[in-house]
Amino acid sequence: MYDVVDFILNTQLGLNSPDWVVMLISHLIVVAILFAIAPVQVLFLTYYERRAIARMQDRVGPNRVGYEGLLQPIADGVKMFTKEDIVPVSADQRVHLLAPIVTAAPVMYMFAVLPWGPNMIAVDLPTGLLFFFAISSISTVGLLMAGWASNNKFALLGAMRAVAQVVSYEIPALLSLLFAVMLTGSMSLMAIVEAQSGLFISTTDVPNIPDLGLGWFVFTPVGFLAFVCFFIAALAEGERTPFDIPEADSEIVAGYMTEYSGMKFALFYLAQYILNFLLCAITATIFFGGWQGPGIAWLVSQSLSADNPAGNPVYNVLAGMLGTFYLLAKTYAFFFVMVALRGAFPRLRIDQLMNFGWKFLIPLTMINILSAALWIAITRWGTAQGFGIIEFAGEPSNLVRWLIAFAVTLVINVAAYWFLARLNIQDHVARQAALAAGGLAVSPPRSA
Amino acid sequence: MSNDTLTHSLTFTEAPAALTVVVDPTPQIARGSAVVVERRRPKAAGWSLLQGLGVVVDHWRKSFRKLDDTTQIAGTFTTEYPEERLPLPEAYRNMPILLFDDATGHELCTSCFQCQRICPPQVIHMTQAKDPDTGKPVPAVSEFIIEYDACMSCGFCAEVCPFDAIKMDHNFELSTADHSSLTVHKTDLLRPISYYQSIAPTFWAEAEASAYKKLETNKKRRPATIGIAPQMLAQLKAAHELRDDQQEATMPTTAVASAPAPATSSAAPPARSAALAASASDLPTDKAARLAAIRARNEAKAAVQAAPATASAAPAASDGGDLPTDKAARLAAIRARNEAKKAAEQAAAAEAAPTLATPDMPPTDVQPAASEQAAPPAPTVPDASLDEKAARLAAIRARNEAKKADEQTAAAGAAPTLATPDVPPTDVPPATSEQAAPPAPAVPDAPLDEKAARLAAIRARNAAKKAAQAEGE
Amino acid sequence: MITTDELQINIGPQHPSTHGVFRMLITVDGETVVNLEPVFGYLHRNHEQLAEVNTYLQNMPYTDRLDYFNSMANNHAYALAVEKLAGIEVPERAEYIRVLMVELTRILNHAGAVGFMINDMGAWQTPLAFGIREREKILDLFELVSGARMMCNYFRFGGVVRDLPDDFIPRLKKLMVAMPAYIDELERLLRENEILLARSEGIGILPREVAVSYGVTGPVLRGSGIAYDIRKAEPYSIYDRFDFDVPVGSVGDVYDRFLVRIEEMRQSRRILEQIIEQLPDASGGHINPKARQNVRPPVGDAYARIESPKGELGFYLVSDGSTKPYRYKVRAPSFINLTPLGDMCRGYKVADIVVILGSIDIVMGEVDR
Amino acid sequence: MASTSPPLPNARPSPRDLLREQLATVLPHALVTLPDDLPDLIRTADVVVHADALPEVVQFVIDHLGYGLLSDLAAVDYVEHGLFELVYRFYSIGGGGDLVIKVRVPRDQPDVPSLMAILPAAMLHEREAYDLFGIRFIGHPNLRRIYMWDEFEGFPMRKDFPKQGDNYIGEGA
Repeated sequence: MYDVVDFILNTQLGLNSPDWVVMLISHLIVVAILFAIAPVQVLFLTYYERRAIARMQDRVGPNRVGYEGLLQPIADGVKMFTKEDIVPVSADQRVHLLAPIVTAAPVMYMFAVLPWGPNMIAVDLPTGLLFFFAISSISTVGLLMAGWASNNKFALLGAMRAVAQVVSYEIPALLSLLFAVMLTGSMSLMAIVEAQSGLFISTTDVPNIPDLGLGWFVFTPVGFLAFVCFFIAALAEGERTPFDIPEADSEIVAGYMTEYSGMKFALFYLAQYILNFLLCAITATIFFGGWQGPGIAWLVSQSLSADNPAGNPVYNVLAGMLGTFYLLAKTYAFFFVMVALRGAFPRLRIDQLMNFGWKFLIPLTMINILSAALWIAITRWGTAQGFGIIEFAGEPSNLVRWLIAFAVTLVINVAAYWFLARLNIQDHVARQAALAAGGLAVSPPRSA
Repeated sequence: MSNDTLTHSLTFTEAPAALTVVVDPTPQIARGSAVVVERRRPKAAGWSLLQGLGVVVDHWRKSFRKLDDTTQIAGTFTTEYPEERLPLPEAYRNMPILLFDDATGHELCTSCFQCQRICPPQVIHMTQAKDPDTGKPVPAVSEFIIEYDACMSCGFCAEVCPFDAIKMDHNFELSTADHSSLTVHKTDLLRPISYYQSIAPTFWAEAEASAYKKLETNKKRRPATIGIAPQMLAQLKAAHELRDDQQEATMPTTAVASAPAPATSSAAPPARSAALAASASDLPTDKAARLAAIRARNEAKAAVQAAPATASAAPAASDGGDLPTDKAARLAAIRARNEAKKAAEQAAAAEAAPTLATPDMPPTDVQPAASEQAAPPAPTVPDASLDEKAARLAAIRARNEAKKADEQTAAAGAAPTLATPDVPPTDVPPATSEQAAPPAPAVPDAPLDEKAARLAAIRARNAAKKAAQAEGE
Repeated sequence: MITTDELQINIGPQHPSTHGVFRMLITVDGETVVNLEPVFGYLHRNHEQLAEVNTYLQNMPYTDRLDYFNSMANNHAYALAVEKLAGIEVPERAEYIRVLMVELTRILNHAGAVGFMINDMGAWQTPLAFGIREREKILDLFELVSGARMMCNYFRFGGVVRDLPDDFIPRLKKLMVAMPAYIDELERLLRENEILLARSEGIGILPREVAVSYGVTGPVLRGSGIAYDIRKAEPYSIYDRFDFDVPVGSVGDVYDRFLVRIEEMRQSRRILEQIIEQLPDASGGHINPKARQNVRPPVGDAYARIESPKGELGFYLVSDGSTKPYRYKVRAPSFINLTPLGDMCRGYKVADIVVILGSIDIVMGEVDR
Repeated sequence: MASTSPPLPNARPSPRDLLREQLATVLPHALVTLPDDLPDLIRTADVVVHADALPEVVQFVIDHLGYGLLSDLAAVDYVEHGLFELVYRFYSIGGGGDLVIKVRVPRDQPDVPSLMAILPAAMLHEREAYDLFGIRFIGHPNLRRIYMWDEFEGFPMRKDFPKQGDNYIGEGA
């Protein structure tokens, strides 16, 4: 955006504005755009989810308001906003009011570090990844406030569950993302996306392959395992089935949202869907190349930038549009998976969730970090670091190193998955065996 | 025996010895066996989850086609109700209705009280007709009431009826905001046999012979006393006159002339007619509407002539005669509303109170308000058989307008009388000049009190005339 | 050491997963249930008292409203009781039609019960939606024969209201094609599902001896490993003419009850196949006995029971020789199956109790009567 | 896993006769001998036992006859004859017909020992009979109202309970 604003102000209009003016204007534009699209995204997501899940259940879904029900979320929104705001008498009034705000505001900040397209990012923080998760955990405070302030047992139970769950699952989420930081050497999300150019093989690993924007991390064993772990953790963070335990309607009604209505409830809802959207987007960004895709590299090379002053700003816009399209397409694809999960599975119990997180996911991500280190060692390190053994057959190409790394990490990761899954299931099976042996066995029908 | 009995739970150590003594613990399973269900585990961790995901995604994929074939289990099966409807089977039962013969209008019911006796929630009430000459009960029913709101649709009444006079209707769209309208009287229960034949052809074919035979026997036995469906009365009479006077030009004029005037004739049927008995009742309703319109227009004219101060004359639905009934009704209602609005506007200055009549009332229930100036009597609207809702809506709106007018005229001490839909007010106070008249209370069970309503209507009309005359002077 | 306190929570009477207006007063320590006490009566309407002022036939539509999922089964049990009391014979064809209807009822009940249970586990309605879809097809058939989808009021003393319409059997045959596909798909979706296994295996165990001493019946008893099916144990109507198996569980947990219900759907389908085969040969007779509107049974009492989809449904009638029952008692399976609820839930998590309740499969119309 | 069994010949004597026969030898004091001139309505062919002896009889029925499934407990109010009848219905999980044990208690003092110690299945049955008929089950740990609310007065299924009016909203009964 900076480039475009700079081009319009200084080059076209010849205003010779100072740098900070350009920066300010471009940031304001971006912020305005982001704050405009976030709620619209939520509206569309709710519609999208309801239609998709209805189809999975052989139903039609909302199709009455507007063309094919597209205006349904608007109608829902109007309903929400015009509802009476009910605050229980016994509630802590101020905390009750603050809770939805504390929950909803941080998720909006998270947009700041999300790269939408080449050079399209509000703030390209060097610690973007850390910022993203640091900010998202502030929401948790809001949930606890809501549960506590409501003075309702269900709300309190829900809030406790939510906090326990979100805090626990931040660990595997971050651990699974560490590999990307290790591979790219940067926490900037833009850098991570840019590292995923290439064709099934990242150009950072093998520089000389054609750049089709498909060098996604998910195509490596390390990246794939990290993707699976991260997506599961993201489901738990975003309170999606099968981890929608804090708001398990069949058990604790609506969890921490039980005593909320109207606008405040809508804020929780909004926060949750924005969070889900962002989690899907971040999954796409880190594992599926974000805005990377075929055609981006060419458009970027044609566009105007500091390196290429002869470029055409039209290509900047085109690259941005295509990048945004890719990102949104990937995001919605992930959201579809979330919806399908919601359609297919029951939810886990809170203790099972904790078991799963601490006993399965965290060890798995730890092993994955080991794999990531091996990956880096094999693809990049030479004789000086003691990895000359790879080059026993003369000078191996980068591709061969890549293939060796692929095979090694694949073996490690599959073995780790198999081992941990077995360990966890064994516990369950042992109990099962005890049940069967514990005097409860059926006496087969005795013949006369 | 202590509270321990409640908490012993799974540590129930002393299991009752029932399982071990004398009798074999497993039942004799003849022609089959006890199968222990197999508890399976997934082949690989996570595999079953993907399998489950596959099922829903498969359904999602297949749901883009619509399937009506019940052998399939995927694809959208939704019937989008108001537009699409499932065919109702013949046996479908909703609420009971009474049948009458299409040709002669004879009711099949002989008031044998079988249905009243069997009805589990006791919602059927009937009164046996009496011979007007001798006072003896005759096999016909003079009033038949079913409380639809408490009916449980069990269908016993239709099952036990020996004369096939009571049958179960297929119309399930009975929801209404007006609770009292769910106490349904004979007039609204009656449907022609042809209607029942159209919804349940084979059922009627089975019953037809015996039903007609019994009807004929009954007619033969007591020729004069079999009840005639009120819907048919006007038609029969019209047909009779047509036979008498073949030269008479058109049917409508004949009808208007000869149709029993609802307001004055004691034999008049209420203009309400059941929605589905359209085939038989269209004509009378139409006529009644036209008649009402003409009357209303006349009244309005009189009022206008008498009171030029109220500039707005009420051109009643005079041209409604050419339109279908429902349209006319709606038109009339809309006009009434407009009139009311205008009146309301003028009321502030002229202190005139508008009066309104509403769709479901007998057409002549015009109640001019007592005030110094005569307000234009609004056209009355007969029951629109097809578009009742629209008409009612308009009426409600009209009423609201009138209320507004009421508020504006309250200072002047003019009290308009308001009628609610469906309920003809039974008690319209005589108009008194320069004195506030109390608003007429709407009586919920007014339909029972038709006479009073009519009386009130007549009185109201007289009052209006008087007021008009006073204004003229 | 942090001191903790127990928390008392009312689940219900307005709660998404209490299957109606049912209340469970639970005491929890953290998430673990320490005590549970069921509280009934929110839907009580003194059904039995009402029945004493109605004639025998007038009670028939009221039995529809007991377990409103299985009106046909309720009708059957009541008709059997009155027939036993008054000594009324039922023509063979009518018997076949009755069994046909009750087995269809069983399928639709289990389709719903499984769906609701998975819903309580937190699935977002998909298994339930699939179940409802099949249920709708069966309800269409009920509407075809009886005129109503749920409140069928189809059985009469000594027969049924009317014979099957011509297009009933063809439509039933179509349904028979869809049914195994539905059950297979449900199994593919859920049977090995690890989340379902985690949530249901070892949850709410009811050991077989305890199950008997608590008097539970139906799929709950069979899930505990006792092959007690009234259709086999004391065959009524014409159940002795059909080949079918009795599925039993081996552990007695929620998972076993789930599996038993799925298998029972298969077995019901087997019975339906045999009915379709044998129905044309059944001797007709007067299957619609219009004359028996006023049954006047001799003085005495009678108890008749059937294997309703939820368990043993029995009607105990005492006649004083008039047209109205002197005493009318419903032995409601949903109600009695709730007896061990408190013990089954003790020690499990809050999330489990709704699943255990779902696995018992109650309908409040029957529990509270 | 499945095993089949051939159908059994159903040659057992009727449970009712078996019970009467055995009770006569084992617990002769438990059996009630009914007079022959009872009115039709309360004449019964089933085994009637003394209320006090009920737990013993039930224990005997469970242990020695194998009827361990308490299926039903119906209370009947014979208001004209001044007694409540409790109909305990047992089944055997081995199949076959029912075994009925009847207990008759006077209406003015309807006390029956609870079966809770022997059969927890009686829990809800007894609460129901208490709620609707006011029969007191001595020894039931939790004998409270089950359908009616706790403050309710009277027992609605008794024949002499007023069928119209409502004490609670001021319509005199």
